[in-house]
Amino acid sequence: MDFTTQNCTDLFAALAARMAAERDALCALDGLIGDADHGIAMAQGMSAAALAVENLATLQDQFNAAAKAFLNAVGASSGPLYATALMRAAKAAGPRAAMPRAETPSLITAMAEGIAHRGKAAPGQKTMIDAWHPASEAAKSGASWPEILQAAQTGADATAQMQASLGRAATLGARSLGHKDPGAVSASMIIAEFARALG
Amino acid sequence: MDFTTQNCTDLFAALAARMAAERDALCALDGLIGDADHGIAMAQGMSAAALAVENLATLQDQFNAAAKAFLNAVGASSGPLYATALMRAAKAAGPRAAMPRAETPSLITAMAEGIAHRGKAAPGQKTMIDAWHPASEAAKSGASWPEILQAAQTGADATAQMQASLGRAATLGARSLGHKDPGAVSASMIIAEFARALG
Amino acid sequence: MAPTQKLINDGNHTVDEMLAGVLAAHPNHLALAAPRAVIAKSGPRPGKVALIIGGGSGHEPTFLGFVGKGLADGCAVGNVFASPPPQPVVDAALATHGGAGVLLMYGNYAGDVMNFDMAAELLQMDNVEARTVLTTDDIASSPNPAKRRGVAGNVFIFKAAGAAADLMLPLDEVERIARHANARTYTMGVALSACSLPQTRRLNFDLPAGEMEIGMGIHGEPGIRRGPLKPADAVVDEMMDAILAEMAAPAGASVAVLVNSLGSTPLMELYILYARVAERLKLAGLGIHSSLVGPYCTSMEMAGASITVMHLDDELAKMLDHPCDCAMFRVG
Amino acid sequence: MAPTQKLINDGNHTVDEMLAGVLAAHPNHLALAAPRAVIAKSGPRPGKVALIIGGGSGHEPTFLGFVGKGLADGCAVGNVFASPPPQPVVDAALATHGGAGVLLMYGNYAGDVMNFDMAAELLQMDNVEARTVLTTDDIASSPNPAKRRGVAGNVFIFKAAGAAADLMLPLDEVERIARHANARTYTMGVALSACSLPQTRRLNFDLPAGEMEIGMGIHGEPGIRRGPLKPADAVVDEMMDAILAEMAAPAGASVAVLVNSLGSTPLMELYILYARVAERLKLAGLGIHSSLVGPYCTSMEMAGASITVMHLDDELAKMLDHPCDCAMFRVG
Ligand SMILES: Nc1ncnc2c1ncn2[C@@H]1O[C@H](COP(=O)(O)OP(=O)(O)O)[C@@H](O)[C@H]1O
Ligand SMILES: Nc1ncnc2c1ncn2[C@@H]1O[C@H](COP(=O)(O)OP(=O)(O)O)[C@@H](O)[C@H]1O
Ligand SMILES: [Mg+2]
Ligand SMILES: [Mg+2]
Ligand SMILES: [Mg+2]
Ligand SMILES: [Mg+2]
Repeated sequence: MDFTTQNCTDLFAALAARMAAERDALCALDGLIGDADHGIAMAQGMSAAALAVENLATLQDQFNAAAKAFLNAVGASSGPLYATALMRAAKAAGPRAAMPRAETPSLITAMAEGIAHRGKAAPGQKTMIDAWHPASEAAKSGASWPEILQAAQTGADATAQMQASLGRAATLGARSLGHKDPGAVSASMIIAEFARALG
Repeated sequence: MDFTTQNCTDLFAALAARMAAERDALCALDGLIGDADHGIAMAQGMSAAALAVENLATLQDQFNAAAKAFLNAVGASSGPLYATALMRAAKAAGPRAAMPRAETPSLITAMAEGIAHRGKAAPGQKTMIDAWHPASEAAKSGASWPEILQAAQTGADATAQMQASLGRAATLGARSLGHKDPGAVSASMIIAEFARALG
Repeated sequence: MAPTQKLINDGNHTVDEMLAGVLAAHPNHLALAAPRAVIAKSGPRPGKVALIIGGGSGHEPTFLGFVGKGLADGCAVGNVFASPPPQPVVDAALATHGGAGVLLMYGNYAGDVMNFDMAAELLQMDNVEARTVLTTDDIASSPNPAKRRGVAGNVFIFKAAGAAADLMLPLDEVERIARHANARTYTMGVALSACSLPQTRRLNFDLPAGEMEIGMGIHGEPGIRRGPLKPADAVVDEMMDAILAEMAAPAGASVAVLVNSLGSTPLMELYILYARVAERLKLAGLGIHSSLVGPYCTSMEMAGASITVMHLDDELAKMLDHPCDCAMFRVG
Repeated sequence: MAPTQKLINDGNHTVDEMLAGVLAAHPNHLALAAPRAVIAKSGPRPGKVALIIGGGSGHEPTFLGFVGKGLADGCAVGNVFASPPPQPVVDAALATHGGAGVLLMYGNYAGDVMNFDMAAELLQMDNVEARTVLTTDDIASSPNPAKRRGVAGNVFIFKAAGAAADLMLPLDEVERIARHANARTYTMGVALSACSLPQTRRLNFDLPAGEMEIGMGIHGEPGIRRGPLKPADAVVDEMMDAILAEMAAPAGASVAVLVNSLGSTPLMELYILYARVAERLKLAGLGIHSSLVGPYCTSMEMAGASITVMHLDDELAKMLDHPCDCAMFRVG
């Protein structure tokens, strides 16, 4: 069973619902080491993306539309990062109305590369890359969706032990220790929705 | 034993100490129906007055100096009211270094008249007049200091049942019911110090 | 209850320390004529009516921020939420009057009335003609206009009187314009939090979350009633209903608007309120001549806002547009 | 925890409703070129470098209050505490540029860097030369000047760049002056309370009574450390020690000063701080060329203050004194 444009629409609806549900928790996480708005950005971005992907002919168009809608609704750090991620996913999905499920882990790899390209963060700096990068590595190595998700979650959890060297939390120095990076946490939630939809 | 300038200096020291001790409680009372500063005004005013009365030759000079010092330190409503009260007390005490104790209740009458003159309040409007007026009536009728004080306290307590028609609390209408007027409460404290010093 | 958080040194010295900072920050605008008597460096001149304003501290930029050429010549600075005593009023007046009389303007509060009346008597004794105009713009504070408090509308009312004086009009005229400005200025406010005096650092009243005080003054006195905190548009509508009813201006009339922060309500919220105020004025067929949005008359850190509408005529519009250059307020 | 008290309608629409109010209140100063792209009614003209500023909302009057003749030509308005996306930056630039290039200026935050860089790329694709100068005045945010955040010093830095552009200097010169202004501007802040986002109405951090955050930014990010709330003079001394050490200006040099409220800290407290700042500058042998005291760069209702000192030379002094006429800020 392929991953179709309808499945893609459903995926973004699920992402929007998940981010709306997690909004306040993500804001609270961001409040500990950042500016307390990450949940708002993710909820707004995914809600705009979910609207944008409806009734488009190809997966590529859908991911591109999602990228643009997310960016314009959000700005912030998450906007350019997820817009770039989604544009890379669009390229990976290509101009087709469906893609084989077995290929879908490549979307994670593409997204991770987009985020790394845009944000220039390396693993270990306490950013969403710390969830996206291990997930991408797992995807590249042919891991299953549950394994990809596991990699993302382990990566997100590990950010609690990292001292931030990028983004708002960098100023905090050692005070950022003990708190998970909100962007890494939301990344693992997003990857969880991908896993549920595509796995 | 006459009421001497030294007694007068001690009286103002006691007034200053009492107002300092009651400052926050009077502010809290004022906060319920006014602007929460009555204790500050009374403490500042009496502390300035206590400094001003030191080393003066006559009771008249002392009360006049107290009046001026209170007014300049405070302004507010209490400033003109107590300045006028104290100037009337100065007149009643006269240019002498001591006055017979039996005459001292006339100070209360003089002060009450000064306050009524300056503030143009009538009894029942929920102001300090509701303590000063009954105290003055008692003083005029030859009552003892404990009786004068009792009249002031009964008057101050009764303000809880009054609806304010003057001063800041007037705007509150029925919401001023149930709370004592801070100026009436501080008045009964002042009269208590007079009673202790002169009785 | 823990003391409120303030950046102060000693609660008993906040006013004098603030004053030192104001004078240091505005050396081109302000000078001290005597303790607590601030005067304008330019503005006062022979033949000009001197406008002296004043009141308690804690409302900054009201009052001392409005001292300057084209507005007030001097200001008497009281303790926090306390009328100044007569002396600084007298000192400011004597230092600035130009032989054409003095107009004393202040908000209608028992304390201010007594202290300024004493000041006026002292000035008369010095053979300086002193008149008094009280501001009474707070429509929530009494059904009787004469008994109302003066609140944020002061800005417009003082401005009109200051312009009249700067135009070298005689005392009668300055007084007339001041009274006219006051009669046409309508304010209502709401508070979303209490404030605290620097000496006690205790909130001056309890306001449970989810509630607001309606008809709030500028000293943390309770308002006329307490109600649930409503959406901004509903709050504006309640205030504008009352203001428009009082003002009873015919369609086509022109107004000046002030959306004022009582302290900690930020510009974002004020502009949200302003958007609805502008809609309501448009619906009423009224034109907006000019607007002010910001903290103009505050109660230290109180949260809340007030709306002031001044019903203009040509004369008042001219007075508002007249240039002024004050330490904390400029026009033209 | 009860929701914080705000005068808003819907937390998701505060920015757009604020913007509607701002445009309604300042029709002579501001217009909308496109959604979230505010431009100056006068100022932009052929041959002039366009200065486009922007950033998240919630800092008002920063950024959109500084749009006007002599300062910024346009502003991109982000969500609360969130960089605007590239589009409004591009829209504001295209609507105002005069063929002499565009300078984009904003505070150094990861999100702003990414969004404004994308905007600059889009402008280059439209054959509009776009340069970028980041503000990095917050000395508490990193030992490395290039990694510092941009905070209240923006006011001075944007002002200098805006004056250079208004003087019709070429893009190279405007950029040079902007960088020079940034390099000479030093800010440090403290917070006495948290703030809350309109969508969540939850305080963004816990600050126990009696404590303060030192080295606070303008988004409610925690500062560099937490310490006991000290008397105002001690707080100023800690900030001024750091600023003076960084600035290393020789005695006799001249500075501009901004004592800024982060939101709910009232003027009374700011002037108390200012008094000590002025003393410290005098002790250091530095002359005060000009001062600003008030809420210039806020974090909504956060309590706290920042001190900015700009080390002037003749060029920067001239740029600060150059007239500007913005919706919420005027000079000259
Ligand atoms: N350069 C970067 N590369 C990757 N992720 C980043 C980068 N900068 C920030 N982030 C991520 O963005 C998250 C914050 O996003 P958000 O709160 O929406 O934006 P903002 O920081 O603008 O408030 C951080 O938790 C971090 O995971
Ligand atoms: N006209 C008046 N006559 C008598 N007492 C008055 C009058 N107006 C106010 N008061 C008294 O003043 C008290 C308030 O004093 P205070 O708090 O020091 O001044 P303010 O009202 O200026 O803040 C009131 O509680 C009341 O007793
Ligand atoms: Mg954030
Ligand atoms: Mg009081
Ligand atoms: Mg008072
Ligand atoms: Mg943000």
